[in-house]
Amino acid sequence: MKIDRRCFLSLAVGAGAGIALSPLPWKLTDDVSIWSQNWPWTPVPKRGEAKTVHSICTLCPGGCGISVRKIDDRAVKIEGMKTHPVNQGGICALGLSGLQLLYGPTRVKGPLKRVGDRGKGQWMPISWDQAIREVTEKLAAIRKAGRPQSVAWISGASSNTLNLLLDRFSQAYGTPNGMRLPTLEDAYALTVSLMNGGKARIGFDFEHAGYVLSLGAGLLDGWGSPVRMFKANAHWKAAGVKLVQVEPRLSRTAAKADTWISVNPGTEAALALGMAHVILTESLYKADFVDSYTEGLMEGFRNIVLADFSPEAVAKVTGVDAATITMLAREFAKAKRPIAVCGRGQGTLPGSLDLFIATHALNALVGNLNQPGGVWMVREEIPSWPDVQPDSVAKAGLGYPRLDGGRTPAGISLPNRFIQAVASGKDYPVEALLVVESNPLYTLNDTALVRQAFSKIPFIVSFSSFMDDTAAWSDLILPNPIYLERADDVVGVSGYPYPTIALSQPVVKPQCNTRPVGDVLLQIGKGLGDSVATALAWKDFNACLESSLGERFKSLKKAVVWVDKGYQPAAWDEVFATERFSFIPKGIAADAVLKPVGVPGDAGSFPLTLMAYDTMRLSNGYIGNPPFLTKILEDTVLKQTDGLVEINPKTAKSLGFDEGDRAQIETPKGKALVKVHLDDGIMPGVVAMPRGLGHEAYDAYLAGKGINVNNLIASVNDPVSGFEAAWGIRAKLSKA
Amino acid sequence: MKNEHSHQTTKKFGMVINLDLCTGCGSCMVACMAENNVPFKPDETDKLKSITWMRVYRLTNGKPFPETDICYLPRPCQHCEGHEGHSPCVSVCPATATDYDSQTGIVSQIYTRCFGCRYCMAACPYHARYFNWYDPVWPDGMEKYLNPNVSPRMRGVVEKCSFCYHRYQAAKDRAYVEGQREIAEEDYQTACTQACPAGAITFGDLNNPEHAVYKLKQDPRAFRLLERLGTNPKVYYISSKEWVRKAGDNYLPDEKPKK
Amino acid sequence: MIDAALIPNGVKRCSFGKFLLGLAVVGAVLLWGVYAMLLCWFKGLNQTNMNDYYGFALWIWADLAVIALGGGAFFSGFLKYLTGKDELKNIINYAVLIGFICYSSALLILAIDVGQPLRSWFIFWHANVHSMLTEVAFCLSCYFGVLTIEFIPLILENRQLNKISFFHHLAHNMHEIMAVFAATGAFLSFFHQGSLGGVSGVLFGRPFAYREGLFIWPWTFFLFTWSAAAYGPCFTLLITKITELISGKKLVKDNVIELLAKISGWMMATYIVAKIIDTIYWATVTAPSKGFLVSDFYSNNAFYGMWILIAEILFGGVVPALILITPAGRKNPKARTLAIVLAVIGVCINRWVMVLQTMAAPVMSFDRWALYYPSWQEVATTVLPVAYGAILIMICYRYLPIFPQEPELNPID
Amino acid sequence: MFPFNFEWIWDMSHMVFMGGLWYALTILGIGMTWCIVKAIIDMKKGDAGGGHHGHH
Amino acid sequence: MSEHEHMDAAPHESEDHGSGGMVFLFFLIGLAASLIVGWVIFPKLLYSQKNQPIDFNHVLHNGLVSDGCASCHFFREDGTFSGSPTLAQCIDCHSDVQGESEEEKRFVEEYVKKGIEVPWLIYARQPNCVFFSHAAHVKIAKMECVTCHGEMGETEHLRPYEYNRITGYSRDIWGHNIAGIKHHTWDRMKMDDCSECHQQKKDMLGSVQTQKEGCFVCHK
Repeated sequence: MKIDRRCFLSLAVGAGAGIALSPLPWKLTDDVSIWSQNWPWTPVPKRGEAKTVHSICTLCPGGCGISVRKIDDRAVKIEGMKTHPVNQGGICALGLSGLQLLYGPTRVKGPLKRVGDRGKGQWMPISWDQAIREVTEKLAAIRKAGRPQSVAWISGASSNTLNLLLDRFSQAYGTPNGMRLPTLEDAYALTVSLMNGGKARIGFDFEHAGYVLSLGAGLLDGWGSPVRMFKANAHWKAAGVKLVQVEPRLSRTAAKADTWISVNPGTEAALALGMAHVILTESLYKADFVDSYTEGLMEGFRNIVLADFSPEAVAKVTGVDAATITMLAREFAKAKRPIAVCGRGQGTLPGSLDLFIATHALNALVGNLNQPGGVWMVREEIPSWPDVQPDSVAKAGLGYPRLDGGRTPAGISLPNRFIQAVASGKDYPVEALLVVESNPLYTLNDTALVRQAFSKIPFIVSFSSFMDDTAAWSDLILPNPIYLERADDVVGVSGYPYPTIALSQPVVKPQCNTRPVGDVLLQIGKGLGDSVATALAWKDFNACLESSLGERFKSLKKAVVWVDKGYQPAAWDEVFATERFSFIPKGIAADAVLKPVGVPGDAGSFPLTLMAYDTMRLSNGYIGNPPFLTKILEDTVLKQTDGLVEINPKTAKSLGFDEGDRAQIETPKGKALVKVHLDDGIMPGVVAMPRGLGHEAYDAYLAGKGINVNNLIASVNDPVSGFEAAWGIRAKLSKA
Repeated sequence: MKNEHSHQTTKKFGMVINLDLCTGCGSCMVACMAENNVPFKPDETDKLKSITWMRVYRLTNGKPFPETDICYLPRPCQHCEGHEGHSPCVSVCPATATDYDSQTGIVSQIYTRCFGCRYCMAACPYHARYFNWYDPVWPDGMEKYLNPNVSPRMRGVVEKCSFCYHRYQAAKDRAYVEGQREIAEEDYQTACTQACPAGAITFGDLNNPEHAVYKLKQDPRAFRLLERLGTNPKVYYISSKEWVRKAGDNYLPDEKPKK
Repeated sequence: MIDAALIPNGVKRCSFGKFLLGLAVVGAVLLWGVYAMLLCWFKGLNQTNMNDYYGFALWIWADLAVIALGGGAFFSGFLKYLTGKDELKNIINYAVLIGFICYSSALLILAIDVGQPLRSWFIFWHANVHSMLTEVAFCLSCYFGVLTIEFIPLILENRQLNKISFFHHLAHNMHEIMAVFAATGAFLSFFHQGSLGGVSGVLFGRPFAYREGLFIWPWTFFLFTWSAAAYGPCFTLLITKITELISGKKLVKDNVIELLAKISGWMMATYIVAKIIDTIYWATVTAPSKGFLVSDFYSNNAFYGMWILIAEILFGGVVPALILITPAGRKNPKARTLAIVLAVIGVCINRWVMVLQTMAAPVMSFDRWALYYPSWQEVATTVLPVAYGAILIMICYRYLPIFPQEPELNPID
Repeated sequence: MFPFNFEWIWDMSHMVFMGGLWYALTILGIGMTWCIVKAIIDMKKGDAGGGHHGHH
Repeated sequence: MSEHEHMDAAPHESEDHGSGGMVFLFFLIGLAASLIVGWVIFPKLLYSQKNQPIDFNHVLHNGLVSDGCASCHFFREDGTFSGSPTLAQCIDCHSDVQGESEEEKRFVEEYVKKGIEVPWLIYARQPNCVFFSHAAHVKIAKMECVTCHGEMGETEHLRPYEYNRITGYSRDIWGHNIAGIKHHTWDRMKMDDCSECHQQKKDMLGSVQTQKEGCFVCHK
């Protein structure tokens, strides 16, 4: 008996057979596939108890109600609040992405102090005590030196109480340089005060309108309260209400409009006046209103319109033929409850006054002011506090003129002029700047100038919740909790005709080491002592809210929003009897008011016109675009990191461009590398780019994608209002 | 448990999307991604590798300025019924990872069963099916917002719109503990329907005369995508524009659409 | 030579060193492919250029192509064992070897192509019998088993192995009942070749690929089987030709070659007639009924232009068929080789079109054409089987009596 | 693939498809078994010889 | 090489018969060894054990509560099932130590006082791809807890939690018998075990592919 090769062979065979007859291979095969079904690196959402918390979305002035779905202490979904009168359960893409802001990587986790040079992104985490101490000491020193006026703040805060607090701080501390970021709301407010007299918020009773003429307003591109506008449009379609969109580009609004009037850029006002011409000559205007409640028509307005704005003349300017203008005018004047509305794009910038005056005049001609289905001057009582008693230092500081030369009615700031003043360095210097819920370094036109101005300011404090472009350029960051982690009150909804007061409240506990700006301001106030401390003697921001909202505070905590659905605008006799509606703003030469604002650059070296447009798929303000929004952006707007510029195929052909070609776009303000996208929906000779791309800050999901169109567009001051009035700029496109 | 459900009538869930109202704002796409744990990458500009169960297409009438017209068309999974439930994708799946449920009319996709052969994607003319080319990665901390009612997908499998079936399950559970068997129309609505700010999307049981979709689908302006292929989809579209209705299917140069 | 004892009797082989050198060269290519394969397995299919429009791409084409080309094995087997074309015994060994290589490659590529290889056995365990792919998977793996069975006796005929009594008898017995295996193989092949055609033919959502048919089988089902039978032998002949060129020897007598060429030619001729009829019917009836002009499928870009249809049918079908069915044509080595090369290209184009162009052509009127080019990883993993095949051929040619006629044709003096 | 699999139904398609499959597998199985068994028997019979059988 | 020569030369008989028995013996050795590996050693290696953070006496609690299992494992208003209790429920009685049990003491000190939820290990936890509606089974089908969970209520101690090292699944899913043989309805909780019941509901079998219930009925 000897053991040979074959023995081992059969040993192996036996082993094989045994294994095959055991569960080992079969169970392993199964388990390995089960492992592949539960890869440890694929997250498994934690289960738990579900509940819903209601609040208000403050990402835009839309004032929508939100219902946040929570599993235990995690917020898992934001939905529209069904019972909210404004959005009735609907919600926009940005609102839906809120949780990506809440849990996102761009949150500032705690107070930061700059260590490297500005904008180099080198930060040192510091304690809240130190952060607040450093700001307080700085402000105290400046005030001690008797230069309180050299402290300024820029705020995009939507919270009424926070703005009250900021004003109060300025009063007590002694600086006139508090800057809000004006929008179409302010432009309208100014228009109202100039033509109607008095202070009022503009409201549009779109839900009952019979005809809507939009002069460049992106009614369905995020204008006013976006969700409310979508719902209004749905109502118009159902009720057969005609929507006319006047705009050089086939925006989403134009696409949805019953008629799209492609007008030369910047000539919307002219078109409106052309229509006024027809209405006057054919006396289609509403006599019973115009005769007894207005003035200035026969004097100034009529003469100018008849002289300079005949349909033929307007046709030349606007590129819209006279027949169409006449047709439009008749349609508008004869329609039931027609509304004319303006405010370019989303109206995030106020724009030139002439357009607002002309638009408002049209509404007056058809007598649709303060009427059902018309334009309302909403006079809502806004919570406020008794004035403070500034001490001598504050008095002295407040004695200085505002750096933005704001001689316009109170409450309106001109950050564009403020920046120009700081950059130029004439007048007095700014020694400290507080930036609240805004990203001026990105959102203001001519960002290069903004940067230049900032470089002249030795001490910049950002209260941003995110590492945005401005925060990245500041010296100290005192992060604010985001809207889902804090309480804020919002008074009024952009363009909404009914008075509202809403309370946005925490739906989750703060995710980062943050403190509400309000609290921090109060602490700084205490630190500054004397009159400032007495002026800001609340224990925390919630106390401020309580004091400004009164007993509403409690009820709003449950109801989230209060709306006065029964509100009726003041009757004509009330408003216009004593002080008549004036077609020509008092004290301003009519021709000055109705003069269109041009844009920089000569047609010779810059044959094209560049326009910035707004889209629902790009957040273009203080809030950086969340990943979901960037994901749904068309590849005709952004491709990898290239921004695309929209151009008419004809123009492209003449310049020798084909779809997707690389190009350099140049304006008097600068140049940038882009790709071209051919689109029949844009007027030949015009090129367009969206606002909201080209961030230098933020994360891998946003930084360095596309270009910031604000870099290319110059800041233009409206000759009358001083508002930022640029609607575009001359440009040229060359091969690159 | 035999006769417990015997009184239940078979449902046929479907959608009617009014293109006259759709503004292409993208809320439906985001609502869907947020509801269904759809991942995102730093670069999503390659739309051929970008997972969007609900995708909004931009249609143009191809005319030059200023006669140009555009229309936005949201495209979820069409949940084709095909012929007797043999939708294009279902019958081709070799591992039975996707099926057509005649009880609800919903085409399911079981990610843990799917082994990623992608035959179903080749079969779907609507490109409603998406492959997980990458491992899903959420930035640190963002996995907090993931919805426990929907299982995140692993790399290497196909996924698609489920008509938010988990919401149907949740609605039924709520009904069950209340001692009910049937659920009301408003109890089961998809995330996109609920979010749409224009109210363009209507969702419900196409078999149920009480439900809004039942009437809407009979609108003379209603049409479905690629009806001529016999996919028999359960998503209807309404448009008052003739060129849009024509774009819904393919026609020979001399043909006229019936609607 | 150190491996002299392994080399078959009566034949001459190159030096062992030269042999090793050859192996090394091809081996390098093989390793490159293996590297790419591992990338795809560990990092996932994001390594490829496939996308949601191209769920099927280069790999699926490669699969269809190699299986069509490997069709030579089952068809020669069918001819030899079931129709008694006995001359073919002189090439059947090689046909089997090539088939074995093609099918193992196909299985390997499939294993790389799926997103979840660890679960790929679900296709058997949770089989959906209505899916063409299920049919493919089953028949493919079963037929691969058959090929292995047909390949084993060949291996056992190695001089040394054959000395082992058991192996000797095993080989003998397997030869005895080879007809049974061949028959089974033919049966399985008929179905999986067909179902591969069915894969695209059943896609009624894709008017470019969709075909009517018989019961559950679209016409492409039968066309694919037929074309595999027709074109497969050509590939066998092509590889034989290449082997002869490289080895510098005549390995198979012309009468054998010509016989196979003739049969292939006639199969091809009949196939291409059927194919033309199918194309005409599809272009004039099927596609229009879905609202498509056939030109819509070829209009958008230069790559998928009408030329591709002409190339496939005329130059890849009609021309080689005509050459091979005419005695003068197939007896002229140059013409014959040309025909064989054209045929192989032709069938590859057909498989390419049925996969790639199906993916490229949009169906929704507002959708866009999507073009695709493979990533290097895809190319490498597709080249991998070629290298593997070359190596297997080198080894088998050196150590196994693949070509029974070789000693006779190349006497060692 | 087996009657105890979740997906299995006793219907026409399964009978035809799986029938064909198992039929083929059976033939292969029996065939191979026959070869091996007979090979062992032959081997035992000892009429081995170094392959001067010359089949084909 | 040498062997070959030898084999050629020598008549096969002697060798064959010579070690024939040996060959067979070796075969048996191989077979036995691998069977032991496959049936005994492998399962031991495949599964690992964890002890529950706190031992729990179901019998004791069952005696004290009014509503049986549902007293602690209840349905929420939204129809979801609460599963294993949270501190909020335990705290009613256990805000302070009740009895002498060491475990309870530990529970109160380490969890209740610190307000930390107990990380119970769930024996019956199905993988994330499974949607299981307790409501449908308990409220509508009127099934008993025991049917799936076995005599949990009768246990005085919590057995160790066994889980599969590869899949991470609780062993209760595959069942404790490695061959997957089951004697009770609750011995296994794999898909086939669910489908045993589900195939009965003739009027619900909607899946065109499987002619059983739709996949989404149990999968998410």
